Amino acid sequence: MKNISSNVTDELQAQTGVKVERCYQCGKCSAGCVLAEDMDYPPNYMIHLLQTGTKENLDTVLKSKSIWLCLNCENCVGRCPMEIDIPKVMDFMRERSLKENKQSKAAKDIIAFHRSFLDCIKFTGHLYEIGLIVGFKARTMHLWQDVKLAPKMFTKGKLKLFPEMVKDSHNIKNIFSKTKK
Amino acid sequence: MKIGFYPGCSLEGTSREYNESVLALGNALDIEFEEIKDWNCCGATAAHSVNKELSLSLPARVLALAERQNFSEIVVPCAACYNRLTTTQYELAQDEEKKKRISEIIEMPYDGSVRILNVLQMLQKYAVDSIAQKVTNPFKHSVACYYGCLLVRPHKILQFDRVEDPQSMDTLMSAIGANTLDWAFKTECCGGGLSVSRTDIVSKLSGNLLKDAKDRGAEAIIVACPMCHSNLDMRRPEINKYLGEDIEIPVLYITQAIGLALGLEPEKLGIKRHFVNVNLI
Amino acid sequence: MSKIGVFICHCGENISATVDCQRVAEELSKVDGVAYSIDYKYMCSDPGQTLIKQAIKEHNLTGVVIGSCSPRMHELTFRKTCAEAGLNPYMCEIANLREHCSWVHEKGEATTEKAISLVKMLVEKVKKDHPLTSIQVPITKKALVIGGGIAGIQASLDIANCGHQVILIEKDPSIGGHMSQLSETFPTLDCSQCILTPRMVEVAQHPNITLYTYAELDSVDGSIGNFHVTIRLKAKSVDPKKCTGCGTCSSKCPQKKIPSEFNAGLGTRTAIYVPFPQAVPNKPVIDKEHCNYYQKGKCQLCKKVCPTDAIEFDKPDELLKEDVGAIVVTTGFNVLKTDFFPEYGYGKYKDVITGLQFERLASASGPTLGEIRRPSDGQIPKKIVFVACAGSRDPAKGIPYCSKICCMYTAKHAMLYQHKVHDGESYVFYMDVRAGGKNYEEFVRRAIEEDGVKYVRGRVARVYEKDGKLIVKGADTLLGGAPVEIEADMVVLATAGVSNNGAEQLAQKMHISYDSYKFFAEAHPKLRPVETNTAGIFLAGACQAPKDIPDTVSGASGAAVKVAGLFSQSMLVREPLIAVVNRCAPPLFSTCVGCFMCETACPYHAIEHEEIKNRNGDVIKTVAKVNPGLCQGCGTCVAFCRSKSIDIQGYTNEEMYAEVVSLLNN
Amino acid sequence: MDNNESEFEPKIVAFVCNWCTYAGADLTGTSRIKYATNVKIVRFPCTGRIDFMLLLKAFANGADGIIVSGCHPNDCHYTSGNFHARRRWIAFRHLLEIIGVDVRRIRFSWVSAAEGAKWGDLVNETVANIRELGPYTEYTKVAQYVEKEDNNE
Ligand SMILES: Cc1cc2nc3c(=O)[nH]c(=O)nc-3n(C[C@H](O)[C@H](O)[C@H](O)COP(=O)(O)OP(=O)(O)OC[C@H]3O[C@@H](n4cnc5c(N)ncnc54)[C@H](O)[C@@H]3O)c2cc1C
Ligand SMILES: Cc1cc2nc3c(=O)[nH]c(=O)nc-3n(C[C@H](O)[C@H](O)[C@H](O)COP(=O)(O)OP(=O)(O)OC[C@H]3O[C@@H](n4cnc5c(N)ncnc54)[C@H](O)[C@@H]3O)c2cc1C
Ligand code: SF4
Ligand code: SF4
Ligand code: SF4
Ligand code: SF4
Ligand code: SF4
Ligand code: SF4
Ligand code: SF4
Ligand code: SF4
Repeated sequence: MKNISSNVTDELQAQTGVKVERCYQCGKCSAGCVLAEDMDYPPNYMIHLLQTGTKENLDTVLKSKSIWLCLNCENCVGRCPMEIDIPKVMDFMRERSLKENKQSKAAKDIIAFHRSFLDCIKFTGHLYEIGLIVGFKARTMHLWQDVKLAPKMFTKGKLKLFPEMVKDSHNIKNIFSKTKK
Repeated sequence: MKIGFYPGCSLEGTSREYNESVLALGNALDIEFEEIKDWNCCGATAAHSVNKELSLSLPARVLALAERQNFSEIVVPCAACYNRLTTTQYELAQDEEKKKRISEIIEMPYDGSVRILNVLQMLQKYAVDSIAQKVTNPFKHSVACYYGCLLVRPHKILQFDRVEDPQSMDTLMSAIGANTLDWAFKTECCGGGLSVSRTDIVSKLSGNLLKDAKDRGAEAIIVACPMCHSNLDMRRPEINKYLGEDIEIPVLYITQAIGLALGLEPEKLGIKRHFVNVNLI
Repeated sequence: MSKIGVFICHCGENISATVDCQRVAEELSKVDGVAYSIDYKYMCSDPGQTLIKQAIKEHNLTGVVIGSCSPRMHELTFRKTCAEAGLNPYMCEIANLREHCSWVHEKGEATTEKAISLVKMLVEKVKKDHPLTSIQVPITKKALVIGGGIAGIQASLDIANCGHQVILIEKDPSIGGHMSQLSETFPTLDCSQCILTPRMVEVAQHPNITLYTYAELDSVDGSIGNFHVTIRLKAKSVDPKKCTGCGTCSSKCPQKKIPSEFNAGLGTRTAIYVPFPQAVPNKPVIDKEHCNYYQKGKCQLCKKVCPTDAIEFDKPDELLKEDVGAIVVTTGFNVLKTDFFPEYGYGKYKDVITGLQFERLASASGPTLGEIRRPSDGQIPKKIVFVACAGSRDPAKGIPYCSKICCMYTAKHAMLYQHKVHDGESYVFYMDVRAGGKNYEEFVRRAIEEDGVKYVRGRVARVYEKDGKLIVKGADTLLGGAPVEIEADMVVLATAGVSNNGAEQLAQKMHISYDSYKFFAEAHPKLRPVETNTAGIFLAGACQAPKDIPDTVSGASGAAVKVAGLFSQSMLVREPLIAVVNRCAPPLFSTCVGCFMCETACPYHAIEHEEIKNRNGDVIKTVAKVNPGLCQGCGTCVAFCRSKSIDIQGYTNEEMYAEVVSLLNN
Repeated sequence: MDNNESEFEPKIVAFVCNWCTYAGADLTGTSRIKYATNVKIVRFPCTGRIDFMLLLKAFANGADGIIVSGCHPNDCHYTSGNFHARRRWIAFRHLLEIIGVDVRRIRFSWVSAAEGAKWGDLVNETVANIRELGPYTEYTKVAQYVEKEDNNE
């Protein structure tokens, strides 16, 4: 077993304040996580992978579905005796996974959705559902998904044809460019 | 008395009826709202899923704008926005460095002094004592109050209600005559932001909670979050398919339920905009 | 003028191999005030000691310095030698030439030089030394034991059997503590009542024990050997001398729905009550908070029916003053209630119970006569889940420690359940099984292997009720964290053992220390486990930390021996190396300015206030005074006193300066 | 050590508590671990007893360095004496700076009764460090301060 450039857990701690060593593997997080069954590795398992400190296991985490499925519902950290902020770890690992281009194939749609969402905000400053859906479809090629929803939403007045725009769009674009990694 | 108002994106689109009912109720209770000028999206789940700094900057801009308008208090009806804004405020309060950096990114001074209220807190603060007297049509139904995850967690940051088995919505609903049920999924997640990308998961999670509410005799589910609402309402066909049964329990925003009890026009509360027919009136 | 004798020991060759002992003695003889200086092969041998004694007598020595091994080895020996020759033993100092010199340096000039300066240093010190006499404190040979659980019972009996008087006070109406509530006890499964009740009776009948139940400590002052305590005897409203314990009153009392503390809330009792059938004393008290007469001024039914007219409503609490020589604190512990746990329903579900409640269900004297029946509907649970570490090992809940007893009692509970409900299924959710103890691991294995208890390694995240079942959501971490859901009929939480309410106030009253969890702190965790930092106050049992019965009882006997040891002396003799506040002639009386910095610094609360009065009795000045019974001689106060008014005998400023100056000017 | 004639032999006084460090130094002896002869031990009941005027007196009388050592935190024989010593040290540091004593000349340490080897190392390290700092020459300044304080009494 090779050691992780142990600076990944150090970095995790520096950026999120989460010290994975504190987890004593009680499993309470997984016991309460609504998605544990759908994940490839339940939350306590993810933390344990990081605790081992090996490069292989870090990669397993970065390539996992789990990091993309996690809903940040905070059930786990809310009950964790050691107050391990798993959602923060998930955020960190998602960011890292994209950076290293290791994201799970199974998470393609989820990532596409996040990207479309952010694009949408970047250009309008607001969420614009039609833009979001169009973007999402273009990215995933799920062209027919939710087609039935749209007309009904429209008649219920839930879809706008034109996006609201933040007036200071310059400001929003700057925020995006300054936070871009 | 004027309170700052941050509708957030959902209230402009998918959850127009939430916006309508908050405003209508505010009107009936003499709460005056003023919208934050030129607000932007809080970034929701997407931003913090993929970019930490962005996820702090977007809410910080909103808070900075509120400060610019001298609001001491703002109401944020959307639970997701409320959670993002409060978390951002908390995180920046913990870390001067970060605060400086974010202020630089958003190109605005940011202090972090605005008090952020969700709708339940607003009602608790301004209406809970007087509401019972104003009721004209008691809401005589058995309801399951559904808080979802974003209103109560993380408790350390939000400091709102009890984490498990919260009570604030139940208290308000009891005040307008409802029979609030003790059920098991008050704060379990509905599937949140996976609505579009993993509809299967949303169907399952929302389905499980809907089923529990039904089993315990709920006639309506009361929510205070647009995401919960759209998952439970708009995704009903998928949910019912997952459950293999047809559940037709309507989902109401707390502001709609209270509005109805106070005798406001259903029309004005946006009741018609729901996918699942509200058959209680 | 000082006449100092210097004695340099060779220790065979231990010292002389590297230090030129003869030269040391020679050099020292030249020092001012040294009247006699000699080296010798073995100073501690009989001839060596005789040599010292003779020199003291012949040369009228006023002080002695011995250059030898560490004072930790022979200081006492040589002090005794001096005393035998008529020299005050505290006029004898030891220079450490062996451990701090000959053994740690090579042979050579520098080593001998160092030896010379070490001896010179102590010569300068001994010149400043004052004769001291050891402190003698009289001892009141009577002990106070606070808390009548098994710890207090054992300690009382042990002390009483040594022939000393004991006062045992218990805040509840009966002694017995938690052990009286237990069904059967691990690791032997013998019946708790059966082994405890005889001892309770023995306490009540022992001629050397005075038992006060319904009594609490009001205040303490004084110090080891001579504590003055005030005990509050809470009004029982029943005259124990007249009462025969017939029970008529309780059977007639209209207040019948009060949750019984003894049954951990699972049964009820009346307002006039005896907590349990084997109670000692077996006479009722009236619980004023629930009594109709005390609350509403009407009823007195009990008084009407009592055949001996024992009810006395209007008697106030009494305060009793006693002098005791030692105190043993055995106030035990408590367990968290189920309402402490949000994730398990905030105490909302009737069939989620604590381990202590399970003890009552399993006990033949309990509300179900020993049948395991669930509280909600009296059904026998067919599936039962035990949750270990409930609240313990949970920093987020403020209890990071392990409660130590729950692994064992959970195994016991599961085992008892399987013995009583043959077709039942039991699950234990655990994180680790801590079964360190004689026959403990074997006991747990028996539960698993022979009684079929299923152990699942994981913590339970949530319990909720649905359709009369309790849905328990756990995970199996040995399967990677796979979620496990059990539909149980009853859930038993092994809730954390915590300190008693009011433990902090009690500790403050007695000036004993407590840890951050408000358990009382021992003087040393390993070597003084039943002593506190306050001399004369001892500890035993679960008031120190959650403990099982074997540990509790051995601690109690240990504390009893400490008390008996203290009482075996006619006078308490203590080393005089303690602090004193100076005194001088009027009008100053003392340079002490009464700032009491020393008082805040002293870890032993040994500083008292002394009022200096003039002839008319007016207070002219308040100064510090050291209680010699409490002072341990640490010297912390000395460093704190800005006016240099407090000093420590044997380590005075003058003595220490003399040492330092001498060391550096050689 | 080279027996370099011109090598500076610092005078170092060690203020140690009776229960831990004194016993630890005894153990160094019993284990026959060798160390430099420069350090001489003065025994105190507890580091809490050590009044910092004593340290100043030591400097005033020509000490080149000082060691203060007692029980580890939480092991103090008198529960909290060593904490008090630590706390006072903070205030004392400022005083040292004012009267011009290089704080590196004072070495604080914890040596338990079981740490014989640690005591040996501590002595050797301190001797080496003080040797590097050179002789302490400004003691008249400290002496003046000490005298002033003594007269204030
Ligand atoms: C559920 C459960 C099961 C257990 N099973 C076992 C087992 O099978 N085997 C085993 O070895 N151990 C078992 N134990 C542990 C056992 O109960 C304890 O070891 C034992 O009770 C400790 O005795 P104690 O006297 O120190 O404290 P306690 O039993 O708590 O007694 C303390 C006494 O002091 C009194 N008191 C408290 N404060 C004051 C005050 N201020 N003034 C006067 N009186 C006061 C109390 O009223 C009480 O009577 C179990 C514990 C629990 C909770
Ligand atoms: C590796 C290890 C690490 C440990 N670490 C710790 C620790 O960190 N903290 C802690 O609290 N505890 C620790 N312990 C436990 C600790 O050593 C014991 O608790 C302690 O030594 C027990 O003391 P004792 O006097 O009962 O027995 P022992 O230390 O075994 O002493 C018994 C004595 O009796 C003598 N003896 C035996 N038979 C006879 C006979 N027939 N006649 C005359 N004399 C006899 C023996 O020679 C011996 O001197 C550790 C133990 C081990 C093995
Ligand atoms: S609940 Fe916390 S401590 Fe337990 S396994 Fe999960 S992260 Fe680790
Ligand atoms: S935050 Fe993520 S890991 Fe934690 S319980 Fe929710 S979904 Fe599971
Ligand atoms: S007094 Fe100490 S140094 Fe001298 S012979 Fe005895 S043991 Fe050795
Ligand atoms: S009726 Fe009287 S004698 Fe009988 S138990 Fe009650 S108080 Fe005692
Ligand atoms: S007076 Fe009180 S104790 Fe007596 S019978 Fe009435 S309620 Fe019971
Ligand atoms: S004794 Fe066992 S159950 Fe109790 S806290 Fe310790 S590990 Fe947990
Ligand atoms: S002895 Fe010193 S510290 Fe104590 S009160 Fe007197 S002057 Fe103050
Ligand atoms: S020497 Fe220690 S115990 Fe004695 S009075 Fe001073 S500080 Fe207190």
